[in-house]
Amino acid sequence: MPDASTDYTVDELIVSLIARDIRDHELVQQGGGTLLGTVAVLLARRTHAPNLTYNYLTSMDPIVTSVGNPADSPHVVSRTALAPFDIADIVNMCLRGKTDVFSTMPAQIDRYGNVNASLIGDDQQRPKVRFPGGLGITDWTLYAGRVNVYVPKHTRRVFVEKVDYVTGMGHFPGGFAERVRRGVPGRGPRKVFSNLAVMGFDAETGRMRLDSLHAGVRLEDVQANTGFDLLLPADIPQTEPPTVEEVDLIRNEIDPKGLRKHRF
Amino acid sequence: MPDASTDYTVDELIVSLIARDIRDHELVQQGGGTLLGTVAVLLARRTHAPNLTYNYLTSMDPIVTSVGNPADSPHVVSRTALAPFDIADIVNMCLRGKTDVFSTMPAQIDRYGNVNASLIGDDQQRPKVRFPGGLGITDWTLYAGRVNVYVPKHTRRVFVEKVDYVTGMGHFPGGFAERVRRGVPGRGPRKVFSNLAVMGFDAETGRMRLDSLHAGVRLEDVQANTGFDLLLPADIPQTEPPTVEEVDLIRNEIDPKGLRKHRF
Amino acid sequence: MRDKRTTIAEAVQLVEDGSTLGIASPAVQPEALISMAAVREIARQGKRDLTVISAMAELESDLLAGAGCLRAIQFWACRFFDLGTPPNIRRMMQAGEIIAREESEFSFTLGVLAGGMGVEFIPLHGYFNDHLPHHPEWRTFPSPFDGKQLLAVTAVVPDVALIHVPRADKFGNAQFGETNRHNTAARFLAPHMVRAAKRVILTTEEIIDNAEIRKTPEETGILYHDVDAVVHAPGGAHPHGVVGYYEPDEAHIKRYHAAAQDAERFREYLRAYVHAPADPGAYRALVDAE
Amino acid sequence: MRDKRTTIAEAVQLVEDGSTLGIASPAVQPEALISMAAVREIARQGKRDLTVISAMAELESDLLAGAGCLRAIQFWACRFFDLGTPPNIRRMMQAGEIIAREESEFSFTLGVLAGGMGVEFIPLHGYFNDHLPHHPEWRTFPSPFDGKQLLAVTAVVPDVALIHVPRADKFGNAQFGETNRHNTAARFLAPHMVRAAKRVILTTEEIIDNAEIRKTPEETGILYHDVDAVVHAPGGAHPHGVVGYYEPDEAHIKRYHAAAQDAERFREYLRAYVHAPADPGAYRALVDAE
Repeated sequence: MPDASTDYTVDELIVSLIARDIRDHELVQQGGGTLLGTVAVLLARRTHAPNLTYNYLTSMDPIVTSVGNPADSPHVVSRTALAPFDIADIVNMCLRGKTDVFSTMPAQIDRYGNVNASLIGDDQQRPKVRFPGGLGITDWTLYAGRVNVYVPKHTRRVFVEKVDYVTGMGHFPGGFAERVRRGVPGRGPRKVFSNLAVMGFDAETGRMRLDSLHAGVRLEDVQANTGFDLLLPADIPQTEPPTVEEVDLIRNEIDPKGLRKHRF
Repeated sequence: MPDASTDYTVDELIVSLIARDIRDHELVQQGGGTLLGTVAVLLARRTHAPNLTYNYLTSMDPIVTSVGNPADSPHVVSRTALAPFDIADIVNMCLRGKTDVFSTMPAQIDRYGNVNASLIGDDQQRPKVRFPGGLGITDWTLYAGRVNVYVPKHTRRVFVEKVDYVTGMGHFPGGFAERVRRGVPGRGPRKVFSNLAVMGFDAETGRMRLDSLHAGVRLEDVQANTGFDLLLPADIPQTEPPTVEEVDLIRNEIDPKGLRKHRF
Repeated sequence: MRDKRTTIAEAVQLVEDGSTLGIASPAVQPEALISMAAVREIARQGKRDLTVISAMAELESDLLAGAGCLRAIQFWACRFFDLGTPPNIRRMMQAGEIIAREESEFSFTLGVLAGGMGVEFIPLHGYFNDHLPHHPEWRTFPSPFDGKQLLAVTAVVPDVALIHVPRADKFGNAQFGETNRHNTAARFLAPHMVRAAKRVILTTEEIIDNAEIRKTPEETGILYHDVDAVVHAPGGAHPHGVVGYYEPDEAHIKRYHAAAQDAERFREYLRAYVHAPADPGAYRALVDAE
Repeated sequence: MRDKRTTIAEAVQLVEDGSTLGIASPAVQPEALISMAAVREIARQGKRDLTVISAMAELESDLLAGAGCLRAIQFWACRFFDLGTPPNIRRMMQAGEIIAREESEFSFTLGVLAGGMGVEFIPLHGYFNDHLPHHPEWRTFPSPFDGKQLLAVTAVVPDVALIHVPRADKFGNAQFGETNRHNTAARFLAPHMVRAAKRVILTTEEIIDNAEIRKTPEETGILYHDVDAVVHAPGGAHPHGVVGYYEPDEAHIKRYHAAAQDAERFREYLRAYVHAPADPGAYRALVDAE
């Protein structure tokens, strides 16, 4: 067994959790807005998933080993890719079921895993706050194999009873089978990684369920900061920490400038 | 007035008729199977339509001045084109109404201008003769601005009561308006140029009408070789002959090897 | 092919109040095919009630918003580089003054593809989200195969599309140069948006001979028959960059972002950069002198 | 990415009796992306009741017809170079032994586009002709916009697509080389047919390192995730040509055309060129010796 780290930050923990969910040989879709997600992909490739490929903005599987250098910019690394990739390539790859996993950081998420990256407020045409919008979040929650969500600050402003705008579709009341019945190809949200805990979803009801608590976090901390009732398992384990090797790679090789800490 | 030629063959006459129907600045679609059509496009460009453009197989508006030389092959001339053109480019150009005119030589044509390039026989799945098929004839009869048809040998085997297979749609009983009513964008067959006569179509009934007889051809010759009743105008003029200049260009500059005479 | 050269003032007459305006493709720095010259002229002429269709609505849409030209924006993102929602757009949407027709990358792309291909719509399965009520132009219908609900993503057919290119001839045949090679989002969207539109205004860094186009046909991204007006407008992408011609003007972009934070200061910006310069040449002289 | 290299005999096990077979793109001499190596192996293994989907059904479909593998052909043309209808196809269609699913360039292209994009169909307006009754996979339905009749051109989704390329790595990333530049029909159809298919057999002149692919990413036409079997088969397009490797073998094409004129002589051809050579290497040695 690799050594568990005892010296890690929560952003490093979340990178590790996203990375570990990527299996070897999978095809990962990585957006431009979520650098932490990119760090996780690079970590997975350096550890258990050396044969993963990923679509990095405008090219397919460029050779990137770190983030935050001019030499790692999409324009430069695209010259080492398998192929340039345009938006139609991305659409057809995903609609044909080739895209395995995507991660995203929304402004709100509700008990069914619906995510909102569009706006805050009751009136969608006169919102309190207008965000830049969802880009491809809508699409990957519907058409990618699965989606992982991460939340740097677990609060009731993020974990809400009902999102103000469904940018990305979660599960239906009625559970996972309801997606299949309605012809939605993707399996939708799989895990939610916050600074406090890991959450999953219940297959029968589609509702969010607590999976594990991070070290030092109490159940009450999570419940007090969540705007709806989480399903609770009989036993609540502690979240597996990152390994020493993972933390070293993240901190010293992949993201020495700490860009993953944005919004943490 | 330019001098009318008194020394021309029927293929040269038909080239001239197709060419004259092309207006300046029009966009012409030209298939690979009909070299006579290409000769007509090149003639139009050398005479009254210097600003026409044409899609020549896999490139848009290559610089071609003659046919029958290796230097005129589509692969070579495509290097002088405005752009390479693939089948999706052709489809989208035409469906968006940009393609003005096309000419074709079918195996059969009926009174409504339906054309057949597919097969001969009563049973479409067990035909007497299977032809190579229509390629884009179907599409240009539906989506190009208009289509001209030429027939090297005007006989009852070509001009039939009803085509054995509607490869390309003609007019509907009910006339030109019926195409509009059914949402067919193109105006369909405009003229039929045979070795005996020029025919058009009646706007009210969609039926084929005799427009003019070639020099030396009698009405009875046409009627005897047509498998249905042609509408007849009150006066039947003689077909305008090509000019001396046109014949000279066709014969000596554009098609000195006489490739236009295929099937004549 | 006809000579379609004209002035930007003439070209923009093609844009009628109330019409839809297609932005050819998003800026992916340091490259853009965005005709800021046409955008500024539209603002200058005070067009009203426009709907902008822009995959990633950014400075160009924000300028039109702040100038009071817009009724709605159709987009998959509206963001100002890395600085969040564009300031005028944010303020005006939050005041309910501009309609947000947000959609996703896939629906936007399929709509533009349908428009560029000349088909009525493209059917998309399993599309559930809150974009739907904000797109009255879409329809849901049962699949003719299995009866499951499909979304008809209506073909995007802008009344006018705008594009700025490195090189074009007087007929409107245009080549994207280096932009075509790196900006693969532009490579798909720009030609399709241009094809999809009823009318196209093309501004260009250089007007070149048709014979030049024919020397490198494989570089051609837009053909003459899809273009209605050709305007020679060097610097016409500013403050965006055009690869091989000029870099993005980061200082100007910052100045814009600061000015757009409130309506009064933005009126100043418009006076200085949209209304004062008589034409794209005068605008260029102005920003070159800064 | 996984190593997908295998033998042609193994690869062709992916083709089940009764399935549909996509030919990536038509031959436009002197270039082809047609995997004759796979076609010959399919004939050799005696597959039955296949439906070939080939824009311009030519020698490859004719060989499968003559070998008794075919139930139907879906095509926009079936012609043997400049020599009219391919001989076996002509004879067998005239005997009612092979179903002709003729359609047009536009419907075929839109069907392949739909398959490659992953949408159910593309709607086509105003499509009237005699192709319709021969396409039970199509549907007509009222437009959700104006109620006018539309044709749903069903996505082409072959059970297996075949393609022969100049260069590929062991994962299936493939580059078309010169063929991609001149054969613009292939440029569109080939990648879309490959994407559209459920399984893809790729044969290649050369297996190159993945690092070689990454030196010229802009040349890549097919990505590994769309490929199921990679077979090193030099000469695998013969008697078609592959630009930069070999010219079309006109003498062999004439010999084929003569042999296919009657069933008995064609059985001789099959014995000599399909059944006698043990694998693509033996076939190549045979035709090289002629």
